[in-house]
Amino acid sequence: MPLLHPMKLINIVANMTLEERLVDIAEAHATSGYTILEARGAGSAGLQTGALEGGSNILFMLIVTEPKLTEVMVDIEKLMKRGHHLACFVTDTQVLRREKYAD
Amino acid sequence: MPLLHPMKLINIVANMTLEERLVDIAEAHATSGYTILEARGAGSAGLQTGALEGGSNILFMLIVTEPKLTEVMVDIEKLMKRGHHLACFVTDTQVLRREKYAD
Amino acid sequence: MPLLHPMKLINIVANMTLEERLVDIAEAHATSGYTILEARGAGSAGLQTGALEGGSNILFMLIVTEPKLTEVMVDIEKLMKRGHHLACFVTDTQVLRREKYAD
Amino acid sequence: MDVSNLLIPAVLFFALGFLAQGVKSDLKFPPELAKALSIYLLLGIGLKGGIELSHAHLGEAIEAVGAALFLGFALPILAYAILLAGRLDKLNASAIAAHYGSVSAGTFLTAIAYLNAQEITYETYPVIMLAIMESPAIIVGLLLARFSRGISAQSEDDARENHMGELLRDAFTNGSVILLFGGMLIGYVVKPSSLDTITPFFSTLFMGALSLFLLEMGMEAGKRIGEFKRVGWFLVAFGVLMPLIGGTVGLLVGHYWLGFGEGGTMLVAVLGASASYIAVPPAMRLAIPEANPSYYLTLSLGVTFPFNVIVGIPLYHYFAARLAGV
Amino acid sequence: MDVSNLLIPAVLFFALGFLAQGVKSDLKFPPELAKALSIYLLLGIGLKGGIELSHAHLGEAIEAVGAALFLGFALPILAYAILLAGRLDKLNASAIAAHYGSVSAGTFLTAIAYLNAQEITYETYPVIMLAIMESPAIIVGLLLARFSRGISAQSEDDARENHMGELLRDAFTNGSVILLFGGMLIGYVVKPSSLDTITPFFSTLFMGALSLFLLEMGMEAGKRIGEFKRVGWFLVAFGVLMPLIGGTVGLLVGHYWLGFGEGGTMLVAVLGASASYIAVPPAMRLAIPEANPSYYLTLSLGVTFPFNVIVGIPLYHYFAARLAGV
Amino acid sequence: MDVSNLLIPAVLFFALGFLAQGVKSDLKFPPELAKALSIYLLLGIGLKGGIELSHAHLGEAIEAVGAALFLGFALPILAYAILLAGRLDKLNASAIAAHYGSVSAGTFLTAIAYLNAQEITYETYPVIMLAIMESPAIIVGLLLARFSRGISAQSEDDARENHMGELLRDAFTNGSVILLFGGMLIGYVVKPSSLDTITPFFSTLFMGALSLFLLEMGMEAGKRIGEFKRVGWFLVAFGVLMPLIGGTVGLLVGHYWLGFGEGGTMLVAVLGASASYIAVPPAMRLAIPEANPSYYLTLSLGVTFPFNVIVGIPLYHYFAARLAGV
Ligand SMILES: Nc1ncnc2c1ncn2[C@@H]1O[C@H](COP(=O)(O)O)[C@@H](O)[C@H]1O
Ligand SMILES: Nc1ncnc2c1ncn2[C@@H]1O[C@H](COP(=O)(O)O)[C@@H](O)[C@H]1O
Ligand SMILES: Nc1ncnc2c1ncn2[C@@H]1O[C@H](COP(=O)(O)O)[C@@H](O)[C@H]1O
Ligand code: NA
Ligand code: NA
Ligand code: NA
Repeated sequence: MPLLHPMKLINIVANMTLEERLVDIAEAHATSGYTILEARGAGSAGLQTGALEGGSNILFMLIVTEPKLTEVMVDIEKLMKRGHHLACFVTDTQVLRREKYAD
Repeated sequence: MPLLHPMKLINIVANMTLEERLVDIAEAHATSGYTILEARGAGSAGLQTGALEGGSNILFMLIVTEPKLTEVMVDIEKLMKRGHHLACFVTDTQVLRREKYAD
Repeated sequence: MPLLHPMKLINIVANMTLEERLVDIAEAHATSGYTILEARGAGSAGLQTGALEGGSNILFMLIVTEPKLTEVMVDIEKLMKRGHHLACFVTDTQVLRREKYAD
Repeated sequence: MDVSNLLIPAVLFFALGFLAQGVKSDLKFPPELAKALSIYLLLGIGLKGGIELSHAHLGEAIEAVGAALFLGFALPILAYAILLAGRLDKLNASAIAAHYGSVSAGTFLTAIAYLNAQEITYETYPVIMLAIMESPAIIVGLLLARFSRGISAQSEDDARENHMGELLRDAFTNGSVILLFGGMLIGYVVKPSSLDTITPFFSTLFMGALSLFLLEMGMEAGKRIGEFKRVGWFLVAFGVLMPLIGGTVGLLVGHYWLGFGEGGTMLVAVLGASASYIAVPPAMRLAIPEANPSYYLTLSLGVTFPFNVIVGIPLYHYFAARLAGV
Repeated sequence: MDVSNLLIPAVLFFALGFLAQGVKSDLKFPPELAKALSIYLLLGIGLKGGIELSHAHLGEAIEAVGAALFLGFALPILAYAILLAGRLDKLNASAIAAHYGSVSAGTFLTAIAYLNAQEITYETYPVIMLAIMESPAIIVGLLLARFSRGISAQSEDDARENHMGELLRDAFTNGSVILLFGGMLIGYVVKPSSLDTITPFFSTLFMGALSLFLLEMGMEAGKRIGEFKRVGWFLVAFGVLMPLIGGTVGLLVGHYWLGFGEGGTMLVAVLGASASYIAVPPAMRLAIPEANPSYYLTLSLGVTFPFNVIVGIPLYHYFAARLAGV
Repeated sequence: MDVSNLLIPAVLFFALGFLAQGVKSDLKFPPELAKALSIYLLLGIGLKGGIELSHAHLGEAIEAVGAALFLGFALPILAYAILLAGRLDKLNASAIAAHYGSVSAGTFLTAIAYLNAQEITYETYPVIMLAIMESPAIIVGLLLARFSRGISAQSEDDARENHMGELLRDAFTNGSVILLFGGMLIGYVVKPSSLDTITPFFSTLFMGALSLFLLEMGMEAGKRIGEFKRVGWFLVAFGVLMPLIGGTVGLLVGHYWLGFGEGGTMLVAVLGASASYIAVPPAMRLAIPEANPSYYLTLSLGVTFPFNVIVGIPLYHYFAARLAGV
């Protein structure tokens, strides 16, 4: 089997207005890329039906190495401290082609 | 690094008509929220191209504590027993801000 | 609690033109199904804003048993060797109803 | 039966989508576009129906509603009997039967385009019948399934799913029903000068939007061919046989009961012959979860829909014309 | 106040969506359809405004812009004071206030449809005022929040979020502002014969597309009723009170300051009374993240919007007519 | 070259989108809306082409098709040679070359809007040429890549990817080709009275829908500026140079070979100058996966498209007019 390498998958569910900030964070830490999906839902910020920009979520996914995880978490934590409503959860994952993902 | 806390991420892929039932389950167990993404696919219920309501999936995501996982699984199992076609898979995850997620 | 069974969740983020190839791989290995979500993002292949087919991603999800994981990884690795740009990451997961997922 | 009559945009767009799938084109439609178009089309039919209703003769309208109810209740029972005779299990039979008692707006509108192209006039009551026929078949499907499951199955867990009131409510608050009847009501109560402001959107564009929708449905139909083996040849044969039966019943109802002419009779035949793929599948997902959606979607979308568009419409027209003595 | 005046497509489609939600219909709209429609509608209003502007009398236009700025700055301050008086925390008060200083294009367009249906003429300046009023309220919201947070809170981390230049830029490059002003500029500079090529799309279809949008917004409004308990009854009451206050201010401005007739005065009242649910919520998400979006979305979309469409519009019209002595 | 000629909706909407991106507006388009619009526009062009074809003079049409094939085969080879001279690797060169041999429907339609605004007539054959030119360039790209890889690379794994029949099939069943040719066929075979039913949708709305599409494409172009550094300045320069070369070839072909007037010659220049960003990128994704999509998308969408819309179109028009002796 092709080798799989352990990495961290960061998932953030937030209002779509936060997209640029999240992309900035990814770029600031020179990750190899990022993935965005349109989402809906509900949480402490209320119903997010997806029909209006103010009520639409995205799921932002970022695969990073363990050391980068720490850096990114610090930035996400800052966003939350400022009051932004978001759910952030991190999962262990294994990638094909370790070299694709910046150290 | 900001602390990460272990939680369970429940993923359910089902026809979009099941959305209200899944939201009801989330609310019945007083989870802090839920996330929904539009999906397509194929499975035992055939091709789900997403073009028609009868052939469109959603991916329903629910972050819960370990004790709540059990309760929710019982309800999902009931849906499946009634015959509903769905894929349910649970992943270990770690969240930022434990207090956001109801016990 | 209803029993949960360990499985592997394969995630592939790739340009939407690769969809048919990925579905072929899933069918070639007789998986019980597959799930597709529309995605955007950025990576070594540049910006994927989702507005044009040449710049749109999908997230392809495949739940398989451990032995099938190996087979599928070989096929994905082939795609990558041919030059296709994609991110592939595998996560441990646990499913409800083991029997739904082909061996 | 002049094949050149099929050279109308609606049919050709459908065929284009079907062929694109056949040659494995990478043509893709955004999934949400089909949903947006079906919302638009249902509202548009509803509005048209409401406007017609406001000009309609009450007695004739009631007659047409009666005939629609008859078709909506009788056809699924007929379909159910045939399916059981073919040894299909009762729950799948119930779910499939419901689809054939209901109607396909796409097929109906293609038939209208077909008549328009040949400048054949038609009664307007079938539009109203179309709206009426959404619900009864769903109810029959529910009743058949309830009957199939037997009383023993009514465990406590099933409370919500099987509570009859709940199920009836679902049949009448179905999204498609809301759009059709809501549109109808608006078309009925709003005075013409006010309606004129939305006519360019809902009426002038209608046939073009329908073409785009049919292109997409052609692709959807094409994709289901791969599922034929899975559903089995008995069911595929049923998907061709049942529209012929439903169409025949429709022809008889249109001509003898309702006294319609060539165009109207043909439209009633199409109502009888067509099977739902928008309104009924989600309803059956909830009401008869035990049934396999692959069966009913493949049949209504992959077999009966293309059959009606290519073969059925000219066929029903041929017989409607003979009945009408044209 | 003749209720039958409300039997226009815009209002009825809104009511249909609201009712569909009320009867728990499974009717669903693709989320992207609402977004596409709002882009279309904002561009369409902008273009219309630009065309009006190119025919406008400069002095009157400047007067109208002045009144719009006044409303956009004064109303949020008024709203803020009321909310503080009701003991709401300052940051939530700032965010909510911004919504009420801005406007709801959906409500405004419904008012236009209402006037058209009754063949009441109106001044065209309110369209320009609508575009102007997007930004000031956002700025006031920012200033109120900045003031509420106090200087102590200005930690280094907050640099970007609180840099005033950045925030002002956001207020003027807001997506809705770009669409409205961009459309306005295009409508203003393009010569009529060139504009004619896009008129069928942006103008002829406009009222129909609005109806579809309002159907969806009716559903959105209906979904927010479930959040009333969460936001509390004081805020729900504010959502009814504030449009009455804003409407009154608008009536006075329209009649006494701008000297508009029955139609124009009513439209200015609607500008004052309505609360934004397209442009301002995303702006507040970024500028006042501490505020709870559930509060402002529920109020503007779930309370004030339906109130204005059903009760407010005929009410403001009634008073505008009295003021105009009609 | 009168700049005021650029004050047409198509160009201004494009510029608006581009500027919105420049000022970092948070304006967002639902991704599916762009895809829906491009499906609509391709079908609309196809239908228009088919109607033109049904009125066309056979000899002239064949001549135009011949010229289109020439451009489609010759331009990518030229582009490939230039890119290799600039030391780009062969596979990226092949993929980029294919884009420049094909055409951009958005640019072509903007050119049509430009001519309409100035009431300049034009031959209708370029519409047919547009449809023809989708496939040859893809085929040339495939052949160049195959040649670049050399025979050694043909491992077993590559069987499917490199099977020539498969690749040719892909070139002709490409989604855009299906929409253009399908539309063309329908426009050709359907009789005018039947086509009239879909004209309001596909033709009356066309220029408005194009404007919306261009607004979105302006934003897309603006987003790619950030990628300039990544693709390198040689390629960016190529993105400006190649349209000038292609435009010159197009001018010569239009004037001397096809004998077109001012309008037609300019349109052939635009066919030569423009680079595909709808049809060819997905084709190259599959056929030349080794190439970097960031290169070809940035060039065609971020450099050549804005260059053609703002500078190229008036430039080609200027020379077309001189050639035509206007
Ligand atoms: N327990 C949860 N499970 C899944 N998604 C959640 C959960 N809590 C919040 N979310 C998502 O995160 C978004 C932001 O959450 P909140 O900050 O609580 O408003 C919500 O709109 C949901 O989509
Ligand atoms: N092995 C699998 N991997 C990923 N998704 C699956 C798998 N099996 C089923 N699904 C998804 O779950 C949905 C419901 O599955 P089913 O109940 O088998 O029809 C399908 O439409 C797929 O989207
Ligand atoms: N580090 C990452 N985290 C999340 N998604 C990624 C990452 N790298 C790449 N991707 C996604 O995978 C797609 C293909 O990646 P690439 O092959 O690098 O172009 C990108 O468009 C992204 O959506
Ligand atoms: Na039927
Ligand atoms: Na206001
Ligand atoms: Na070209």
